[in-house]
Order: sequence, then structure tokens, then C-alpha cells
Amino acid sequence: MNPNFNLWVIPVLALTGAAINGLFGRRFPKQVVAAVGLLFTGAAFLWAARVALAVFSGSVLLPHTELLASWIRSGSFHADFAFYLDQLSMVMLLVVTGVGFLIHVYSVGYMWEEGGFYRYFSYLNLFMFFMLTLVLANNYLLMFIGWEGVGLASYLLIGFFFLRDSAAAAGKKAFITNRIGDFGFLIALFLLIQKFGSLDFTTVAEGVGKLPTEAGFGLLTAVGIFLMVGACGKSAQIPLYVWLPDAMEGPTPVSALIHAATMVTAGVYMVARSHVIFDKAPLALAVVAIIGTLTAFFAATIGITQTDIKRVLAYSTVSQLGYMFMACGAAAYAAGVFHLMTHAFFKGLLFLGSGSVIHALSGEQDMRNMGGLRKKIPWTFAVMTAGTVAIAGIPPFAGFWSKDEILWQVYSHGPKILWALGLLTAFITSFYMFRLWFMTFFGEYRGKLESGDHGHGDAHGHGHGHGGIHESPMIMIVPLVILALLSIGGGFIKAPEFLAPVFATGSVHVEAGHGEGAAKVEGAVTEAPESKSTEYWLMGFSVGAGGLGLLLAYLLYHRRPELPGRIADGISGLYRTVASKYYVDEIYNWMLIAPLIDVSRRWLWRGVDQGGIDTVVNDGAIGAREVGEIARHMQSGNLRSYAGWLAAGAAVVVAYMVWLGVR
Amino acid sequence: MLHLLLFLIFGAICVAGAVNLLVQRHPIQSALSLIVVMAALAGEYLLLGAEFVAAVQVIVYAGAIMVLFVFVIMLLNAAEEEHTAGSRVAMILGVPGVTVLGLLVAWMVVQHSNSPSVSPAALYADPTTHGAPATIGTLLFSEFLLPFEITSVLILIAIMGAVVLAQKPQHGKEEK
Amino acid sequence: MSVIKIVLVVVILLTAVAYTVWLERKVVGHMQNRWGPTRVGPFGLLQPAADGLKFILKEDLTPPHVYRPLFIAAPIIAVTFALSSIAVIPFGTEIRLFGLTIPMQITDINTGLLVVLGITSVGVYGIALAGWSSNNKYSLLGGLRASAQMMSYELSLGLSLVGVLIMAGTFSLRGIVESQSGHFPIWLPHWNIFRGQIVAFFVYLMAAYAETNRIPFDLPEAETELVAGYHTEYSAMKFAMFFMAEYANMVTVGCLATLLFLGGWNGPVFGPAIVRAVLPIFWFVAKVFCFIFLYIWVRGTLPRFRYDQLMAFGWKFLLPLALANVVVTALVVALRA
Amino acid sequence: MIPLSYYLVLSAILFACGVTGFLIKRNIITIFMSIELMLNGVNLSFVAFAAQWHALSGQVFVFFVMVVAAAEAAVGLAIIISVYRTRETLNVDRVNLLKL
Repeated sequence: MNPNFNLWVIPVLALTGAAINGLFGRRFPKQVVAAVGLLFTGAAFLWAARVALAVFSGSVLLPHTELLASWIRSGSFHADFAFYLDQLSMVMLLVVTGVGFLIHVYSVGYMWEEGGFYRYFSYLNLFMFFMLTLVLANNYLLMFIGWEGVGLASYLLIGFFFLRDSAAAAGKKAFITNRIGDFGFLIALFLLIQKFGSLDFTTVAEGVGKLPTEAGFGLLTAVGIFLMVGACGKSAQIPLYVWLPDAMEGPTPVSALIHAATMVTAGVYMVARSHVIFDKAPLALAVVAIIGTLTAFFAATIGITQTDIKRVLAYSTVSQLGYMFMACGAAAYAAGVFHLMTHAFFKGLLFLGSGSVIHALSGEQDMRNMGGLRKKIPWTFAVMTAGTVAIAGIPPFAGFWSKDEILWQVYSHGPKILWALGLLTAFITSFYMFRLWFMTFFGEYRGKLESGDHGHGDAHGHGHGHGGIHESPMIMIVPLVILALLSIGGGFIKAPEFLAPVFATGSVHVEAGHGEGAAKVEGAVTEAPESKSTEYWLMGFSVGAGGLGLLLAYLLYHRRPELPGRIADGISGLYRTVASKYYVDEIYNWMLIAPLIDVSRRWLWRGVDQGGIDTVVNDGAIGAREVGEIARHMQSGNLRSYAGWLAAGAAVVVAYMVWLGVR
Repeated sequence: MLHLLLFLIFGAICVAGAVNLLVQRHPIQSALSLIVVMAALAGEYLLLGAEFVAAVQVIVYAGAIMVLFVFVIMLLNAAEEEHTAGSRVAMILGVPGVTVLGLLVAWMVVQHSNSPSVSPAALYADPTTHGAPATIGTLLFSEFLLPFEITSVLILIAIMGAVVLAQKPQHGKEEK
Repeated sequence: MSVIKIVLVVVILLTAVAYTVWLERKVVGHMQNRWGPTRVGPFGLLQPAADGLKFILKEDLTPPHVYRPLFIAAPIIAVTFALSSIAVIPFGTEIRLFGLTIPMQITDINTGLLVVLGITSVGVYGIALAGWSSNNKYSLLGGLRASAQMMSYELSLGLSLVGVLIMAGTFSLRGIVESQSGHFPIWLPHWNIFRGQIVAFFVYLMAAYAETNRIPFDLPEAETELVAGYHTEYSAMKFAMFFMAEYANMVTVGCLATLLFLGGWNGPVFGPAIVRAVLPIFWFVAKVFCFIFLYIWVRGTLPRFRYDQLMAFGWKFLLPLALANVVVTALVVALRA
Repeated sequence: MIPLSYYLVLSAILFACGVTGFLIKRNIITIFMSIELMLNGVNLSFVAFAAQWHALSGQVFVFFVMVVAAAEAAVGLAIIISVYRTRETLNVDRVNLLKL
């Protein structure tokens, strides 16, 4: 019998913080707002850590379920406020609360000068609440609440600077794009209810376990694909990735927390959580793998051409998320979650670091106006270096371990073409990250700001624009350093082994073919058919890809900074296509949005609404008016007349009732 | 037999009072008839074993509500009713309606006149029918606690409403 | 048997009423350095009889333009309700006479207090109707004042009794008195007034003054403003009925105060059997007498309130006080149980 | 022994008298009193049914009716007073401005 951890306390702590700041924060001084925000997230982290210690000490039998309260009971269907703790949610819990807390700390420094300080912390805590609900839920419905809630918090935070049109538009874009994904998710839930009559993870898993592996397109495949649609929306995969780069309109810590470390990985978490379904639906798994790989590759290529520091990181995030889906698609969920974790560390770090850079330059985001910042902001430079190295896959930093794990799993379980694309992506990743690194920190400073001598702790909001380049205050540096340490050492965490029991129920070997999924169930992931030497070869390849990227970036952006321009001119057609993000936004606009608006305007608005609904409503109103014209004579204003009508009516009703009784 | 006689006497007083209420033209006469009806009804309640209800009927209805009516009649110095024909509907529809209603209900009661007969002695002996103050109080504060509390809120609101409504309009304040 | 008792009680009550009037005149006279009635009989003791005779012999005048039926009915209503509430009031324990056990009470019903409350609450109609039927503006104002005042103070009166009811747990007056028998360890009688109901007693006292239209709350018959208030147009026996009703109400209120707060007939009982039998009645009468004396004393001391002061006192001070007393008593009783 | 249907008949008579009063009386106060009469008639049937079904809740219900009646009387009479202040009449036939 497991002890009762009161898991519900963890999300509720965050909610309490959100409520206090949201309801009363307006009147609080900033110090109190910050204290409340940090206190409750910190407490949530400590609570999670307590649970984690109990788990690691082995005194807890996983999975562990806690029922808080009954929620919906309707016939045989029921969904409860219940929390589910296993290795997977444990990892997510620690990542969300830990990284979340660090980013909260960072935000205190970063957002100090901004308006709506209390609003920001309230939203941020609200996000934590929903994310924790999502992670800890024991059924799909509660998970869906968290899922929608993080979408809401994301919307609120992207549009945090709502006075800027672009920010408001980006928020709406994110929300609407997410809705498309949520639609898929909901349909998957409906299918699950229809098939299994329950949304409990355990019940569904049991139900799925009794079904055979589907050879072609069956119910489970449909569920899987719809789940993947949901994941595509939340985790910014092709074709729904378009919102994430725009989401960079939000404050940078938000980009770090929501659009890099936690929320966007919810899709990966959800796929991993539903692995039993995907295990039985190889076709769906293939879809996941293909989408993941394509996303990883295309987003990486776009990343090369971007000049906005945050956009580069955004496309990098999309690309890395693609990696995670690639891993899931190869049924290597543990590897995917492992990458999720390391990615949370280094991408959170990179975003926060970029925030620090932006902060230092008082709001400048264009890398073309940077350069040579190495000396001026040494701390930021150091931690950015750690992050860049980690993401580029240079051993022994965190990104290397997880990425190598993924590539190896894909090589051994999936078609080689996926592996090749993954390797190519690793190379591109390394290239654009070092491109960012060189452009930002090396060479000559190309901006306009004077180099200032302001001390630490003298924080300026960007946009205030006074003073020169300055290092960020300690409150921002400390979280950066902690994340840097995690990025460096995070790869040594034995996450895949820790996670293995969750996914040990059987895995799928996608043999060949993207379409027809002939698959067979094998024992466990770890028993790979390849030999050790193959593994080392592969490791060599990925290290080589990383190194090559570094080398190329060094050549192009440090030694010969004039070369990139010339190359771009040489292949200007291709370059423009990539720089314009393959015109995806334009294509969507032309293919979907414009026809939708057109149809809405011509047919729904003029035809259905004006022609149909309005006519009915208007005619109804006219009819009512005409009837009223006659009936209004009943309303004589005389009290006794009303009483007379009433008495007569009562007589009729009673007479009818008596007649019914007699009959 | 004595009880039946009592019932008939009280009933006759009730009906007479009610009819008198209709016949009299001065509101204070009607009010006094109504007080008589209420007092006689208290007697009926006593015959039905509803001791506490009877007491409260006298205290609240006759002693408070009707005093309020008499007070208002005196305050407004209401004169005898004038005969106006403001509503044909009340006469054409209403009065026949009431007649039909009364006849129907009477017919239904007669149809189902197999209801039991009760004797006050038996009613008082049986704790499930004897409305002693303690029994009623226990019911009010256990089973009907929520309605009880809600009615107290209702009364509070009614008091405030009455004060606001009956207040003399303060023109000076409104202009501010 | 009951008939004898009724006759006896009514006769005693009427005598008491008559001598309360005498007492009042005497006491107030001495307070004002006068002698009060002295001419008729020793110490003017026969004065009430003389007054009664005078009222009966006077011409019964009915002014024109009054509403006759109600004008006549009003004093009857007033005096009837004033006298009838005495029916449920117990004067003492039983006495044994010729082998019969006679309870000192006309009838003991277990909702006695409710009956008293009901009768007194209806008693207001006498005054109100008198005021209305007189067709006189002073009378009407007096009647209006009386009904408003009595309605307002009835609330406080009723609520002040709730504390006692919570302590006693019964509506029976006999039961309430019996709950007050005995004494505390230090020779303090176990009366409700000493058991924390002192606040309730105060509220009751104030409300009782208002209910009986006595000074300082005698606004309905304020001579300086309203001539004689609701009984301006009354004379002779009809006036005497109002007079009797007022004093009978005083006696009733005094009895009620004695029963509810002052321990009723409880008191030291000693001596031979006959004394033992009579002593409780003596204690009861003595307490009622003290109460009535307090009435008269207050009349000789205090001036009349203004009408707005009266209403403000009743609604803004007395009612909250009574409510607070109910809450506190209920809490204490609940916590002790 | 009194048959309970007698009470019901009495209750129905009182109620019908109340309704009739509402219909034929012109004085707003009297109309208001007719409503009280109806409530009293209903109360009687409540108590009668309480006796029939051995359920004291019928009597408890009468209390609620009384409380509501008291509240209604307070508010209603206040309304009557303010109506009288503005219209200077108590005749409902003359208070008929609220119409189309």
C-alpha cells in the first residue's frame, strides 16, 4: 500500500498562486507579487521533489493512483479527479516544476520593468496549474482539461503585450491552430469512450491489451491518428506548426517555459502516455514517425535562414520536437521522453540566454545587429555556449545522449531513410546553432548601442532604451547557471532505464514501408538486434554531423562573414523559399483561410445567416408582433381583468385535469 | 358529536365572515370580518390537533398582519368603496370561472369523500398528528432548517423593501 | 367548580384593578407632596367604589357622526381581552380544600404563554377601533399611535420571552415557574432574573410599558398633544372600560413578569399547614405588587418620550438587544447541554 | 368524528370567497385581504391533510405560508401606501396606467 502523497496539492498550489496574484495582485507591490509567484511554484517543486525522493528510495510501488473526488458519473461512464503517478509522469512532474520554478525566478528579473507584472505571474502560475493537471491526470478527460488550460494560458501569455497588434494576432493564431488539434484529440476521446466506455489510462490500456495488433486501418489506428492530430497542434508539428514561431511575440521567459520546455512537449507526453494504442496500430506509428522526421528536417532548414534570434530558437524547437516524435514513431518512447527532458534543459536555457542577450541590448532581437558580445556579457556567453553545445550534439553534453539514443533507435527499428534525414537534421541543427552563436558573440559589434558600464542588478526593460549593453542581474543569471549545469550533465541521467517499465508492455518494430504497416511485436526496446559496433558507428556519425555543423558555421560566419551572402545570392530562389518558411503561411492562407473566408462571407453569412436564420428570426418577430397587436387588448391595465383571465384559465386547467381523471 | 358541532359552528363563522368580507363596502368592516375568519380558523386548527399553528394563527395573522391592515386603512383614512366598472373581463370571465372552479373542486371532493374521519382526542394522542410546539420546533430546526433560514432572509428583505417603499420621497437628496 | 373559580378570579382581579388605581393616586400624590384621595373612607380607601358608582350613574353619551357599532364594540373588546388573559395565569400551587385538590389557576393548558401572547396581541384592536370609530382626528391619531407602538414593541416582548422559554423548555406557565424553584448555593433564588435573564427582564419591562401604554410610553393618550388620545370621545362606563382594561393589562403584565422572571410563587415556605398553603400565594401577590409599584414609581418619575424616540428606542435598541439575548442564551444552553 | 372532506370543503369555500373578492372588490386593500383569505383557505387544507397523512410537515408548511404572508403584507401595504401617495386613490380601476 502506497502512502498518500496528496498529489492534488501540487497543481492546486500553483492555482492558489495564480488566484492570489490574479485577484489581489493589482494592489500588491511588485516584491509581494514576485514572492507569491515564487513561493507557490517553489512549494510545488518541493512537494514534487518529496514525491520523487519517495519514488527513488523505492518505497513506492508505481504506478500509483490517487483519487481526490468524483467528477462525472453518468451511467457506466465515469471520470474522476484522480492523479496518476508513474515513471513517465514523475519525469514530467520534475521537469515542469523544476524548470518552471527556475523560469519564474528568471522572470522576476526579466519582467521587473514591464507593466502588468502581477498579471504575468498570475498567468504563469495558471499555466503551471494546468500543465501539472495535464501531467498528473489519470484519465484522458482530466488531461484534456489541462491540455485546454495550457492552451489558454499560452494564448494569454503570447498576447501578453496585447497593445501590440502582432502579439494579439499571434495569440489568436496559436489558439485557433491549437483548436484544430484539439478537435482531433476530442474525436480520439469520443472513439475511446465509444469503444472502451472509459477514459482511464489503466482501463483503456487493459481494453487495448485484449485487442490484436491491427494490420491495416482500424479503430485503434484512427484513434492514434486523431491523437497525433491533437499532438501536432499542441507540439507544433507539420502541418500545424505555424503558430509556434509567431508565438515568440510573448515575453521571452514565456517562450522558454511554454514554447520550448513544457507545453509544446505535451503532445510528446500524450503520445508516450498512449503508447499502448500506438503499439497496436503500426500505421499510426508510421504516421507519427514520418511527421516527426519531416518536421525536424524542414524546421531545421528554415532555422538556417532566420535572423531573429528567437525565431531561430523557435524553429529549432519545432525541429527538436520533430525528433521526439521521430523517436515515438520508432516506438522508442523512452528515448523521446529522454530527449524531451534534455531539450527542456537546454532549450529553456537557450531561450532564457537569448532573453538575457535581448535584455542586454535593450530589446534588440536581430542577430545582424549583434556580434562581439562575448566580452560584454560573459555570463550569458558562457551559459549560451553550454546550451549550444548541448543542442548541437557534442559529447558529452546532454543533447548528444538523447539525440544519439533517438538516432540509434530509429536506425535499429525504423526505415533507414528516417535515420538519414535525422542525421542530416542533426548536422543542420549544429550548423544553425553555431551560426547563432558566432553571429551573436563573435566578430564586431554591429549594433548602435554604446557599451555601458552599468553594474549588475541594474535591470532595464527593453524599450526603455537607456544605457548601453549590460549584463543581466543575478536573479536572471542564477537560473541560467543552474540550467547550464543541467544541460551539461543532464545526459547522464538514466532516464531511458528509469522509464523502461512504463513502456515495457511490448513494442513495435516498424519494418518497412510508410504505408502498409507490417509489424510484429517484440520483447523490449532495449534488446536491439544491432551489435555494439554498429552503435558506436552510429555514434560516430552523429558526432561527426555535429562537428561538421560547427566547422561549417565557423567557416561561414567567423572566418569569412561575407560568404553567406554570396552563397545566398547564388541560390537565391531556393534561399528565398526557405527564408520565407517555404511560403507555408501563404499557402495556408491561399488554400484554407481565403476560401474559408470566402465561403463564410458568400454562403454562410449572406446565404445561411442572412437568408435563412435572419429571415426565420425576423419573420418570427414580425409574427409575434402581429399576434401581440391582437393580444395586447387583453392587457387593459386593470388588475381585476387580469384576475378574471387568471380565474378563467385556472377553471379551464382544472376542468381539463378533472376530465383526464374521469376519463 | 360535540366536536362536529364545534366544527360546524366555527365553519359557519368562517363562511359568514368570508361572505361578509365580500359584502361589506368599507375596508375596515372587511378587515374585521377577516379577523373573525382567522380566529374561527384557529378554532378549526385546534380541532385538527394543530395546537401551535392555532396559537400562531392568532398571534401572527390576527395580532400582527391584520393590525397592519387596520393600521394602513386608518392611516390612509380609506373611505367606502366606490362602484366603478373598470373591467368587464372580471365579470364576464372571472366570476363564471370561479363558479366553475368551485363547482369542480366541490365535485371532486364529493367524488372522493371516502376520506377518513378524525376525532380531536385521537389527533392529540398521536404524536404524528399533534402539532405540539416542541414537535413543530424540532421539525423546523432539523428537516426544514434550510427553508427556515431562507424565509428569515426573505423577511429581512421584505422589511428593507417595505421601509424603502413606504419612505417619503426625499426630493432634496435626489437632486444631489 | 370552574365557574366558581372564574367568578372568584374575576372579582379579585377587578378589585385589584380598582385598588391599583387607588394606589397609583395615593403614591403619585405622595411623590408630588400631595395627599391623594382622603375623603371617602379611611385613607380614601372607598374611593374606587365611589368612582365606580359615578361611572355607572353618568349619562352614557354617544357623540354624533361616530361609527356606532364599532364605537360601542371597541371598549368591550378592550376590556374583554384584558380580563380574559388572566384565565391561564397560575397564582400558586394546588391547595387542598375539603378533600379536593384545587389548582390555583382557572385552566392549565400547556401552551399557556402562547394564549396570553395571543390575547394581548389581539387586545390592540380595542384601542385602534376606538380611535377610528370616534371620527375625531385626535382619537384617530391616538389609535394609529397605539397600533404602531404595540406592533413594534410586541416583537421585543415576544423575543424577550424566548430566552426564558429556552431555559424552561415549555410553554406551560406552571412548568416555567416550577423550573425556577430552588436556589443557588448562596441563598440566591433560582429565578430566571438571576439566571442570566436580567437583560431579557429589562427588555420585557420596557416593552411592557409600551404595550400597556404607560408612561413613559403613553403616547396614544398624550394629554398635551391629543387631548385624551383614543378615548377622547368616550365617557361614563365606556370610558371606565378602557380604564379598567389598562389597569387589568398592568396586572396581567405584572403577573407574567412574576411568573417568567421572578420565580412565580416560589419563596420561603414555613409554619403550620394553613400558612404553608397560603404562603406561595402571598409571595406571588407580593411580587406582583412590587412590580405594579415599580410601574407607578416610574410614572411619577419619568417624562414622556417623543414619538420618534419611542420608535427608535424600540426598533434600534430594544429589538437588537432582545435578539442578542436570544442568541446568547441559546448558545449558553447549547454549550451546557 | 369529523370527516376530513368537510375541512376540504370549508377550505374550498374560503378560497373561492377569496378569489371572488379579488374579482369584485375595487378597494386595493380589500383585494389584498382577499388574498390573505385565499392563503387561509389553503392553510386549512394543509392542516387537514397533515392530519390525514400523519405528517406534521403539513403544519410546518403553514408556518412558511404565514411567514410569506407576513412579508407579503409588509411589502404590499408599503406599495399601497406609495400608490396612494402618487395616485391619491385606492380604487384599482383607477390605477390602470400600465398598459399598451
